[in-house]
Amino acid sequence: MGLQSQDFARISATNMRPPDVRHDFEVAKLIDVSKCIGCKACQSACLEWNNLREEVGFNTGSYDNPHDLTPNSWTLMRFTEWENPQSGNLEWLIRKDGCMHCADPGCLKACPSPGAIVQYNNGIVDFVSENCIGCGYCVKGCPFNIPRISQTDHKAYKCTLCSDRVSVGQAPACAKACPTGAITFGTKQAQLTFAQTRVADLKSRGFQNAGIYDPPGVGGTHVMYVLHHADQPQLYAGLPNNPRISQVVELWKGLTKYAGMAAIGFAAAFAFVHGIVARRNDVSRAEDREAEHVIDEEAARGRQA
Amino acid sequence: MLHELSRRQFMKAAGAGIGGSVVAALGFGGAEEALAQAVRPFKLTGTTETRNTCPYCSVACGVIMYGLGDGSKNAHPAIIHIEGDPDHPTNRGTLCPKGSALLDFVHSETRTKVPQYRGPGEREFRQISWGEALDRIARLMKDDRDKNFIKTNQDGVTVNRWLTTGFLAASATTNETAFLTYKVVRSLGILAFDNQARV
Amino acid sequence: MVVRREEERTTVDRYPGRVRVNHWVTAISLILLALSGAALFHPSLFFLSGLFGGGANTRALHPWIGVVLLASFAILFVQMVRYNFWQKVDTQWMRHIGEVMSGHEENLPEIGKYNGAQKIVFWLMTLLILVLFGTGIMIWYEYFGASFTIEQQRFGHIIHALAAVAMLLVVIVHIYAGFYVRGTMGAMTEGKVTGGWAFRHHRLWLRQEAREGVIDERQTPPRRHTVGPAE
Amino acid sequence: MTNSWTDIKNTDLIVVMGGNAAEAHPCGFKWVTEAKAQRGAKLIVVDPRFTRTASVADFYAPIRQGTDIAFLLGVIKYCIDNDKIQHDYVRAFTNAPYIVKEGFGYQDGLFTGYDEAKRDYDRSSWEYELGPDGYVQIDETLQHPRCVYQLLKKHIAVYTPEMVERICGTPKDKYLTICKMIAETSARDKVMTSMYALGWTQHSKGSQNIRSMAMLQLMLGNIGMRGGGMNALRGHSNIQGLTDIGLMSNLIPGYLTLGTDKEVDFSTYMSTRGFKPLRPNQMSYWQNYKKFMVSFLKSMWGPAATAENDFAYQWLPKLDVPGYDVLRTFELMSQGKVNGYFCQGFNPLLSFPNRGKVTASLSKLKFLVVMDPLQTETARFWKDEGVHNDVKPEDIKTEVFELPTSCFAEDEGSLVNSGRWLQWHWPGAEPPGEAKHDNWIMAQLHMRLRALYQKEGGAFPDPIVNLHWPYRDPGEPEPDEMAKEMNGYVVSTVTDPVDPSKVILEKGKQVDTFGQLRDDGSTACGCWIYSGCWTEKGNMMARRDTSDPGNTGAYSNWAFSWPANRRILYNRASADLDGKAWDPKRKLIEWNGTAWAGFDVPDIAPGAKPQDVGPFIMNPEGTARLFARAMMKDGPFPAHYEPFESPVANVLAPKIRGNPAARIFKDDLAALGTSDKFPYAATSYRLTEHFHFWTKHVWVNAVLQPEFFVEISEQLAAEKNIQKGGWVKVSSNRGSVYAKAMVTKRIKPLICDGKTVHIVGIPLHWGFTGAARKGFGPNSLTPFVGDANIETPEFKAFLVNVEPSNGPATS
Repeated sequence: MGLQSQDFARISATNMRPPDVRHDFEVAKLIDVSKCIGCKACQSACLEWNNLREEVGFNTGSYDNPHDLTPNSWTLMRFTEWENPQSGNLEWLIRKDGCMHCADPGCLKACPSPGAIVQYNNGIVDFVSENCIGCGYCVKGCPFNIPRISQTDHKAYKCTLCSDRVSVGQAPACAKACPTGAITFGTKQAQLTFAQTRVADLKSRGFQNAGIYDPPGVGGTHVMYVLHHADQPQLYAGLPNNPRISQVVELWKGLTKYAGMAAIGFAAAFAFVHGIVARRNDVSRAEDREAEHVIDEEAARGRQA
Repeated sequence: MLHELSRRQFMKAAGAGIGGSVVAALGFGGAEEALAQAVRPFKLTGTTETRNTCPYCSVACGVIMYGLGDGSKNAHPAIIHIEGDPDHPTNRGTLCPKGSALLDFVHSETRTKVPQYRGPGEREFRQISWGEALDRIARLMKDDRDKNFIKTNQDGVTVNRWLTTGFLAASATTNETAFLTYKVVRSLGILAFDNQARV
Repeated sequence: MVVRREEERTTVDRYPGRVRVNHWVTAISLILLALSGAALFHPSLFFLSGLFGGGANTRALHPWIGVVLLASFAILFVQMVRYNFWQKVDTQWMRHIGEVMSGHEENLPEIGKYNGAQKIVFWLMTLLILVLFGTGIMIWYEYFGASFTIEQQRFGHIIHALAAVAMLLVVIVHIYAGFYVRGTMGAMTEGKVTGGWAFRHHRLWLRQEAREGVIDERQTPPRRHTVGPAE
Repeated sequence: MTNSWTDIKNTDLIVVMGGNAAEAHPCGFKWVTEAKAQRGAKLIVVDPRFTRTASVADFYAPIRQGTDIAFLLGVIKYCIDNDKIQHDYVRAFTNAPYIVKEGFGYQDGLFTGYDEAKRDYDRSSWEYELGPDGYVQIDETLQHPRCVYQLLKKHIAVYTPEMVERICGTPKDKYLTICKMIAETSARDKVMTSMYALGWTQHSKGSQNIRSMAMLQLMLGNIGMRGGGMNALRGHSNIQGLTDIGLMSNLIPGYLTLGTDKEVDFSTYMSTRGFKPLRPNQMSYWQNYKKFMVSFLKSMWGPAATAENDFAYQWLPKLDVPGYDVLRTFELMSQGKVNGYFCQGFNPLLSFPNRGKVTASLSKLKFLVVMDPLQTETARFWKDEGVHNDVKPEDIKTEVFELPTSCFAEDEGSLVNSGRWLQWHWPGAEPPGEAKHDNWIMAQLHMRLRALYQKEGGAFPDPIVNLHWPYRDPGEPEPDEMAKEMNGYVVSTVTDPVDPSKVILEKGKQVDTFGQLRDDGSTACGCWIYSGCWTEKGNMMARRDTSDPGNTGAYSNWAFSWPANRRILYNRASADLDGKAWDPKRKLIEWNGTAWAGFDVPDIAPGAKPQDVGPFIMNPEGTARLFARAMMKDGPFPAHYEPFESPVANVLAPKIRGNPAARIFKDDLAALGTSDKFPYAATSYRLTEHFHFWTKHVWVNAVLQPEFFVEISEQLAAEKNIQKGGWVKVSSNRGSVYAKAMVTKRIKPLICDGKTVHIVGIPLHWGFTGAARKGFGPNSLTPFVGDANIETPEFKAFLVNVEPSNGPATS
């Protein structure tokens, strides 16, 4: 895989762990939902930077346009109108949805194609279209329902955290565009520190349960949220409370894989050995002769009938 | 002046160069490497930067337009990307959903590209030359002005107004265009003169 | 007229051409499915996708081969099911399976066209193919990705994987039996077995076939001696 | 804006009312989120809808559209009643102590001097009482019953919290919370900023909406302060510039005004523009009016403008009516009195009220010329687009020209943002196809007309053939040439009267500031307030220095800000009577004993002593006006009037419909609807995904908000059995539209005067050209009536009915 293999922390469907020797800064995007005005500049900037376009859709009585993530729309504002039972106030919770760039990526775990999904040392989880076979396993692996398979080229697509911009030292397009600074980009460490100040500000404004969303179930993420109601993430258009890779997927990609291989190997080996050591199960001359008698006898019976 | 080289732009140009070399160092440069495909090559390296102002609202965010070509004679400039200007004190590089999509405005399929004319009762436009269009318009204007120009009112006061033709100016044009428009329109005595500030 | 007396030997017709064709279509599908499936199942076997022109093609072909398998096996099922109903004698026979594995069949009860083990293989394959096809549909993302919830698909995946392993085990048994019990392969290649083979492994079946009648194809003596219920 | 976008970061309290900053100006709104994050500022949003601005607000309260004056006067009353005003500021910097003439009064919703037939006031009684010295009589104690302060107290007494709730539908407790938060900023070290836009202007009393808040800001001492001020967010990128340069019926660049029929000659014209100070020592800056006017005339007609011909004053048209605003023009057009019309980057078919009337009027034109970079609906008003533009082309005899123009990316020049910054930009490509720059088109038209008049003669050719046209390429003047014209230049050398050898101004040089302009024709200046934008030092608008001494947010070396590169207007008012900053943390300029100095260009003569000279130098009073005198058509004080189409009667003056001084034409009055047939209170607005009718031509934005919809409450939806995302038909007395229904919790029915009022929200971005789905605009429904002072149409408050429908297909 050449020199750059040293820049990978993880590579899909490979037994050899990448050397992971280059110690890069872990980067992170912080989405401060309390600052977000749902203007969709991030969606716009994403489409423009990645030279992607979407079908012009319809209005279905909501502000979510397009209505879901697609192979072209890698990020999406999800709008939720919620009446806070405590304060009685209406809250318009607007969450920018997209790849969370998990430290322990379920998509990568599920992927059967070597090198189709990689994780760089800086934490970015990237799809390598050239190696993608379009099986859709990543969709099952992802705890956030993010990857989308193109019906045109049958490859999986999702936010790259603008790996092309980051590789030349620039912030992702959405983070740069965000008018209110709800999306910021930096090293994960710095972002966490900054997020604390935001949480403090929110608490001072009466959001007692304000907090950071950096779910440990997936080893933390490289896209984090600041939420006014960190105790109820599901309020924000169903953000998982405690996301983790599905047990079923773990089992499928874990035990099953090895046990299955073992069973088959054992069976084959047994047959081989048996074939060598066991007494031949063959027809003897005697049995050939007895067969003739049986045939005559039965044929005769047949005639009398 | 097509574009001016500002401090940041210089840095930026250099930055792109460094960026490029960084990519190579990381090994994302070699196309022969399967995984090199993982990272898309930075698409702005070597483009020409031009500073402009977002034409939409009056926050007037600074934008940088990235143009095809290096300005050499045979390279026809074309805008391939537009992004916020980090130097601009107001937007500091950010852009709203409209500003972020300015590229599609510049290249909109429904931009006007040729002069068109529609005659009385006709169902469709047809293309005409600039010469025809302007001659015809000037003629229509003069005939109407000569016919309906009011030099003095009933009391014999000089009023020099032309009320039968009106002009709506665009509050998205530059001050310079606005002033030129003002001179031309007022010199004709037009009073039905307005712009979006009214609505 | 299925028992033939030939110059050198006596043979019994076991499988007509149409059955053999079906069997081999099924067999080849199974092998291709095993290879392509394995490529997607374990990274170490991903190289097998090379046989199908790369990962993407493997992903695209595998389910279609599955469809072929289902079709051909369905016909095979119709052709064979009537010989595969379980009988008491099969149970007795199964008790002596150890002797079979060690090459002794002297003390086995006389059995018909199929023995217990063969019937078990038949029914297992039927069941597993149905399971594999069902779960296969659930995880056939290109066409059915939208028809099942992600959670359902996750279960589809694991069940498909487990069923596939089971299937491979059955297939290994089946193929090995074919090799180990000498003279068996002929049944699926030329379609006939020797009288001795029939006598040793499926005596009851041999009796039935013989009762149907015997064709004497020997050239000498020249007089034609035909036998049969006609007379 | 009195301040600037970047200055908003200095505030303690942001009140967004009559606007929706987050959606309409997201990048400017950044400075609100900065103020919140950096200094714990609070954000209040008052709006009929829970907008995206409200989604990040600390406090939101609903209000019925068109009742802002009642709300704001109520807040002023609260501040006075609770002694929460900045007393020193009010006493010294406003006209609160000024005594008003005997005979001024207000009763039953009318001020003295109303003429019902004319729908207009005789405003002579709305004036100060002048003393023998010719100056206004004042009472520093504010006790005189006829002083402005007492008159104001009396005028607003009726706006109690209960009355406000009754009129506005704003729950009393929420309202009082807001009053309390606002009142806090009366402290010297607390400021509030007001961010407003078309939510206040697009009413039949728009100007008074804004005055109400301005008065409140003055009472709180927040004008002239960092982080304070009245901040009009404004619409288009250069709407400020086009207003500055006077592309309006009655204007001359720099807010000079055209003469009227009464002003028969230049001296008469100037006599009404004397602007003699009304208090001792005041600057009354308009005393320089003649210098600006003469210099403007010189820039128009150059050598042809001479002292002998009054600098060609007569070549300018004179007004027989207050102005030929668009409503009047389309009224005349509908009567067949207009033959030719130009739309330069303007789409009236969707922008002007009562689309039916607009279509009918355009159909009466002989010719229509549209100059636009995009294919507008207006250029196709004659095209049969089925339900989306239901016309018969064969019946429309108008000749239509569509001239392709360049867009921003291909243009060079300057734009003025709402903070009055003139910013230069450069072109990055050539216009597509045969498209041309507007400059080329306007020059080509002028050259052709000039040639025709020279050849054929005709009606009064002088102003055309003599138009000053000193451009390098007369066929296509370059932006820098016009920029230099607007800045002003010296026509003939000016020497020191005492020592003629000393040259003060050298012929041909650019002036540095409007201070150098002369009224004798020795200087020319296209737009005096822009003086300093392109001096001998070069193009000041192209400056890109990002330094910001004192971190004030002024960025004084970035581009150029009119006037005189001043970043905060009235900044003298940021210091107390002795010239010391009210709030040391917010020092802007201070009196150092001999001169004013600080972070910004002083908005006062550098040597003007703080005790003597008032901070509001453009007013002859030297102070700000709580009492507007005769300068507002509809009253020296704001007063609550219902919209012309309102679900409830005016509880203060039930007989009065709308703003009594607003002009409305006969047919349009007849076309108004009533709440029995059209029970719901509708309002129109922009969405953040779109910009007017431009971005529907932009693929990405069409994706982000693809289709026309209206917003209604869950209650109304239930009442009318309307499904989320289903089709509805919305109709007013003037027309109807089909839209998808956005059923939302963000709009709630209000209780006004005991009656349930349902709000219907109608965004305005759809038409029948472009990438987005075909749709309609609110202007198919809106009434043809404008503000009493500036004729801005009442787009924000009108009546509609809403019914479930099967959509346009079935119509």
